[in-house]
Amino acid sequence: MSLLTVRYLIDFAYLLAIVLFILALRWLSSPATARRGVLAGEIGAAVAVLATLANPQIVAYKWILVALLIGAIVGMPLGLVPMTAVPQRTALSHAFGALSAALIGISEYYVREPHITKFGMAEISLEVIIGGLSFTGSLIAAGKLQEVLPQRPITYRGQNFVSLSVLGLAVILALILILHPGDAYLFPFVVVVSLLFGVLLVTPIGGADMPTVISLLNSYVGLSAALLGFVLNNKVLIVAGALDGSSGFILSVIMCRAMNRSFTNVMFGAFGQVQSSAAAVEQGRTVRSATPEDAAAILSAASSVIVAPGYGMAVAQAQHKVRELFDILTKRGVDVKFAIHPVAGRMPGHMNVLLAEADIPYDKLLDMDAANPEFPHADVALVIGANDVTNPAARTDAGSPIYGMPILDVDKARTVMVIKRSLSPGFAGIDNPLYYLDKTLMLFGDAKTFVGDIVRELAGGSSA
Amino acid sequence: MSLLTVRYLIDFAYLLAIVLFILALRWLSSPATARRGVLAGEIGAAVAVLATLANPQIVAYKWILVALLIGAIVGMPLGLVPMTAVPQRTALSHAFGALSAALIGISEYYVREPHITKFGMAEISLEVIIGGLSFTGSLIAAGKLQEVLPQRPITYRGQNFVSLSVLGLAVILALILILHPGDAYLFPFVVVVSLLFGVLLVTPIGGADMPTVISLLNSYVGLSAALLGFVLNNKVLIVAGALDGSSGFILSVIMCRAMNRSFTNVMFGAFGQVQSSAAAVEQGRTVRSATPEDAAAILSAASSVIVAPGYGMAVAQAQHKVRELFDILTKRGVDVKFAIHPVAGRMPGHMNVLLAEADIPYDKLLDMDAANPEFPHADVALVIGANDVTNPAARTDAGSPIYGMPILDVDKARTVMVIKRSLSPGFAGIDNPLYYLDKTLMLFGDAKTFVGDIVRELAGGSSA
Amino acid sequence: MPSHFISSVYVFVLAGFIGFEVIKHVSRLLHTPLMALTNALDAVVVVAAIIIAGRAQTPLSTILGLVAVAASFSNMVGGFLITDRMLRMFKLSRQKKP
Amino acid sequence: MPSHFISSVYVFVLAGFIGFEVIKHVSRLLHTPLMALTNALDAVVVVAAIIIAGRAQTPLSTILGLVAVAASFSNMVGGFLITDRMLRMFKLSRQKKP
Ligand SMILES: NC(=O)c1ccc[n+]([C@@H]2O[C@H](COP(=O)([O-])OP(=O)(O)OC[C@H]3O[C@@H](n4cnc5c(N)ncnc54)[C@H](OP(=O)(O)O)[C@@H]3O)[C@@H](O)[C@H]2O)c1
Ligand SMILES: NC(=O)c1ccc[n+]([C@@H]2O[C@H](COP(=O)([O-])OP(=O)(O)OC[C@H]3O[C@@H](n4cnc5c(N)ncnc54)[C@H](OP(=O)(O)O)[C@@H]3O)[C@@H](O)[C@H]2O)c1
Repeated sequence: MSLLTVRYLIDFAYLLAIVLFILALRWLSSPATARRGVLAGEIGAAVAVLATLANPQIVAYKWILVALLIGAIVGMPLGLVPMTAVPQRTALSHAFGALSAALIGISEYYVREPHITKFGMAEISLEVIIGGLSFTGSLIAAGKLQEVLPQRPITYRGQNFVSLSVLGLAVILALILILHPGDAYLFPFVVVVSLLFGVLLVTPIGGADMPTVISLLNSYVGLSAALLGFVLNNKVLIVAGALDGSSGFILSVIMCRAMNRSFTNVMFGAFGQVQSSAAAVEQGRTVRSATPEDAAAILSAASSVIVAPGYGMAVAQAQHKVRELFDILTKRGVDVKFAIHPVAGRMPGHMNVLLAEADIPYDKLLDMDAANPEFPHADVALVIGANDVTNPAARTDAGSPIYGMPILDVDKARTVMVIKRSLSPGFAGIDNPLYYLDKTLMLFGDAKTFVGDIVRELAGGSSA
Repeated sequence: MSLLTVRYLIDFAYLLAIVLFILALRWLSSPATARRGVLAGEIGAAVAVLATLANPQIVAYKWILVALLIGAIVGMPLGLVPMTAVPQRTALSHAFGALSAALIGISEYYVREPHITKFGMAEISLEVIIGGLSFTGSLIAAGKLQEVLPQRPITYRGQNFVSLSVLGLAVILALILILHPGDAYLFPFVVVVSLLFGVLLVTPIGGADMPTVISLLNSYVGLSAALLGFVLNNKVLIVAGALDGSSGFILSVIMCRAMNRSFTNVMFGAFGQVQSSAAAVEQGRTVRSATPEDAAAILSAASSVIVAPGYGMAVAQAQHKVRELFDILTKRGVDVKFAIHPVAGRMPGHMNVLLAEADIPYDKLLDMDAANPEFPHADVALVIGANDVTNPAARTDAGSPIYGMPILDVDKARTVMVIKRSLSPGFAGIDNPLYYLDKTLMLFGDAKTFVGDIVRELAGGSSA
Repeated sequence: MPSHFISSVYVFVLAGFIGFEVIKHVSRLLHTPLMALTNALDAVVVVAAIIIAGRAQTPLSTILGLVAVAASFSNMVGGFLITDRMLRMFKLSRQKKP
Repeated sequence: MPSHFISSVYVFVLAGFIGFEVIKHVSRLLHTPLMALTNALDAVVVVAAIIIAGRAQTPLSTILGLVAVAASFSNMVGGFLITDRMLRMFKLSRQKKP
């Protein structure tokens, strides 16, 4: 086969991979076809990798196979983490993706230098800056989510100024390089400064804001892959990068909308975003609390129950106990459904994955728009470790930081029961008037323990 | 400006045009944004044309301006035809599009010949064959729809064989040319034979099947534009052609599904598709007929009416009278809605355009899936010139040619009234058991006259 | 195979995907305007016709090119015109009597 | 500007449109698997890493390339694995007890 024929075959293999990647995402449109989508993605990736190995430019196969093997060995455990560790796993894999994109850009620079064109230098600098900042930014995000780093936002005076100056420095260095591609000694500084900027960008942001940050980093990583495709004239990188980039972008827009926070605010790194400390709980208001026995009695008397899970369920890893509760109530003829707020938990779709893990059928999971009309007909709304996403202040209190955020209408149900450990606020740091309603019963305790107690009670003290 | 810069600017202008074209189609997703879509398309087209005029290859401006002027003069009246002439106008404009694509391919051939590569020859031949057959095919379709040509399918023995032989001949000639691009004398034969094939392809097909044929021709015209983009390395042609091609393809799939006919059947030209002649109307069955006075009485006693319009309303141009009926009934507090079957009439969306023309608000138009659950609650289903799309035989009679076609459930309404001129069948040529139901009243007459009579009756004999 | 062929194939395949996704979500109400609009967009072959005619390479190519310019430009003008006319007719109940 | 730049831009823009159209229609239920899957797809940068490492042009480029191969391939393996694990968990009521 002539070299040209091989090149054409590789190009067509890449096209096939692209088509399979697009189909993979299309098939995620419903859980019924989603696994087929993964298969399509896998085949596409295999086609792309095999076609690349056929590239006649490649001479050093042995080490590549070793590197692939190491990648597989590292990747396996990262594919087998428990569901509760998915947020930090995602951040970590963004870091790997960004690292790889940045390293390729760096090595391409040193291969071409000093015969690099201005245009090529511009592409590579942009690619390396975005790759570099995404790498360190994702590492910091992973550290915060894994609670290796402090979760609270770390802020100081003049922070915006410092961060922006660092970014400016990276850009200026890159511009000098573009004008004088010979000044190779500047290139390491571009790399280091963009790494530094990634740290400065993410450190000030609170741990609970990490999901939005991760999605944005996702879209940066996609962008850097696409830029790499421009540098190397490789269309499969451009397409995969564009798909990844738009996915991250859309998810962050969805999150921002669901939190009613401005997108530009997050887009520009949510600089200096300071967590408002817990609002003073108004005095003189009382809450009614209840025991697992009371809760069990109310639940078994209900004919329809809607469960509104939140971050607390994830933290407590209560999903399996919730499944037991679902089973026992369903067996008694109670209609049990789940209402999933788009930003419940700490990443998009968080609750869905946890509940699916616990074997709760997905047709019982309603998204917010489907669930809200159901609450007025429900006997009990059972809130498990959710707070902000059920806060009626979002509807009425124009002064509240979450004013305008769409919420789950749990307060429309006949009775509301809330499982959490205390009256302390959630992510947004604000008081929740829901707890002081006459129809609300507070069930104080850890979500896993409390749900377990209810289940034991319902089973007549005999089970678990 | 250097030539290279001009080329880049033109390329970016084309990219802008492409983006605007895509947005134009996206905004057709709802009537509220659709006009913005047209504007985007217009701007995109203007950008593409202006950018092309800036192409330094162009030397003969004067004649181009004359040709553009002629195009505008011809195009204006074609943009101003009455809504009832839209099907034939569409076919005619496909003919123009195909003509233009074929002519460009032909002229490119003569410019390049004899130094044409095999690959270029293959692209051009394919382009010219598809363009040529679409040109004559669309002309025949337009002729049938305008009733210049006989509408009934014209068939003869061995027709499939003859048509396929002609196509085969065109392909063989093209193959010879590809292998020996010097044999220029063969090229005119390729052109003529593909024109002939277009005639043979469409002539045998009945007039009522034209909408599907037009949609398919639409997708062929798109394909030939895209091929032209390959020949001339022009990406805006490739994208516009691909968009047009997929649109035609999807519409024909939708029509085929809604008629429960196989797609391959149409895809391969519906060769020899013979119209089954009117089935013998079973003897001994009786129908009840009624006068405009009876109909007016029944309608004014109803509290909800669903109108099911069909091809007969279009033929009779009854839509304005139907609007008067809608107005007068609505004023009397009757809830009037319209149920639109996807293949009612003679082109996709035909009924919607006619009713919109008559100023009926589009939120009163329900598509089949939305309308069918409503029929059981309706007092009156008023069928106006529709036949096949209301035929209950499609549900029950496995022997019927339309068995399995989804229909409007007009027979679920309390009373059914059908306006048509006789008991004769519709497009599919089969008897309609709906007319013999006890709950059905036949209102024999021309749709426009009969609806007008009902309106006059309802207005107390004083109006119109 | 010319060097631009493969990138043309990429563009064609991607545009085809976009076509399918976008057209699938066009409102059923608007299928007739859709046919008219795609017609008008497809008339962008006028661009190729202008180049062919404008290069003035041979009398034949110029004449064929000019006919193609007129034919496709008439589609462009007529197509946008009729699409807009149709769409202007679609009104909501509350817009009906202003 | 290299000659392939403009066609790369076309591909990027079209792929971006496809991304938006397709992602918009991903089921809300599956947003976490979506993040994992796009991660795995994006790991196709391994292709570029293999070329960089495999050309063996300088020791530096080879070493950086090899690290990139390992980093991105671990994403590919881990990403597909976890996506499939997650999706296997999603079951309908009637599938629950087979
Ligand atoms: N999902 C996303 O993609 C995303 C992205 C960005 C931001 N956010 C933000 O995250 C928040 C999500 O709302 P949310 O209602 O799910 O969570 P939340 O408002 O943060 O509230 C979680 C509640 O769970 C309780 N909790 C913690 N540990 C618990 C345990 N072991 N057992 C029982 N309860 C426990 C806490 O109360 P106690 O301390 O009293 O127990 C806390 O009030 C929103 O403000 C949203 O804007 C989400
Ligand atoms: N829309 C599309 O895109 C498309 C595409 C391909 C095929 N088709 C086919 O077209 C058919 C459409 O169904 P359809 O129910 O709309 O039409 P139809 O089944 O063809 O019936 C039309 C009826 O209108 C009556 N009619 C004709 N002129 C009339 C007048 N002046 N006043 C009153 N009534 C008049 C005729 O009965 P009288 O002679 O007794 O008056 C006829 O039975 C389907 O079979 C469909 O498969 C449609």
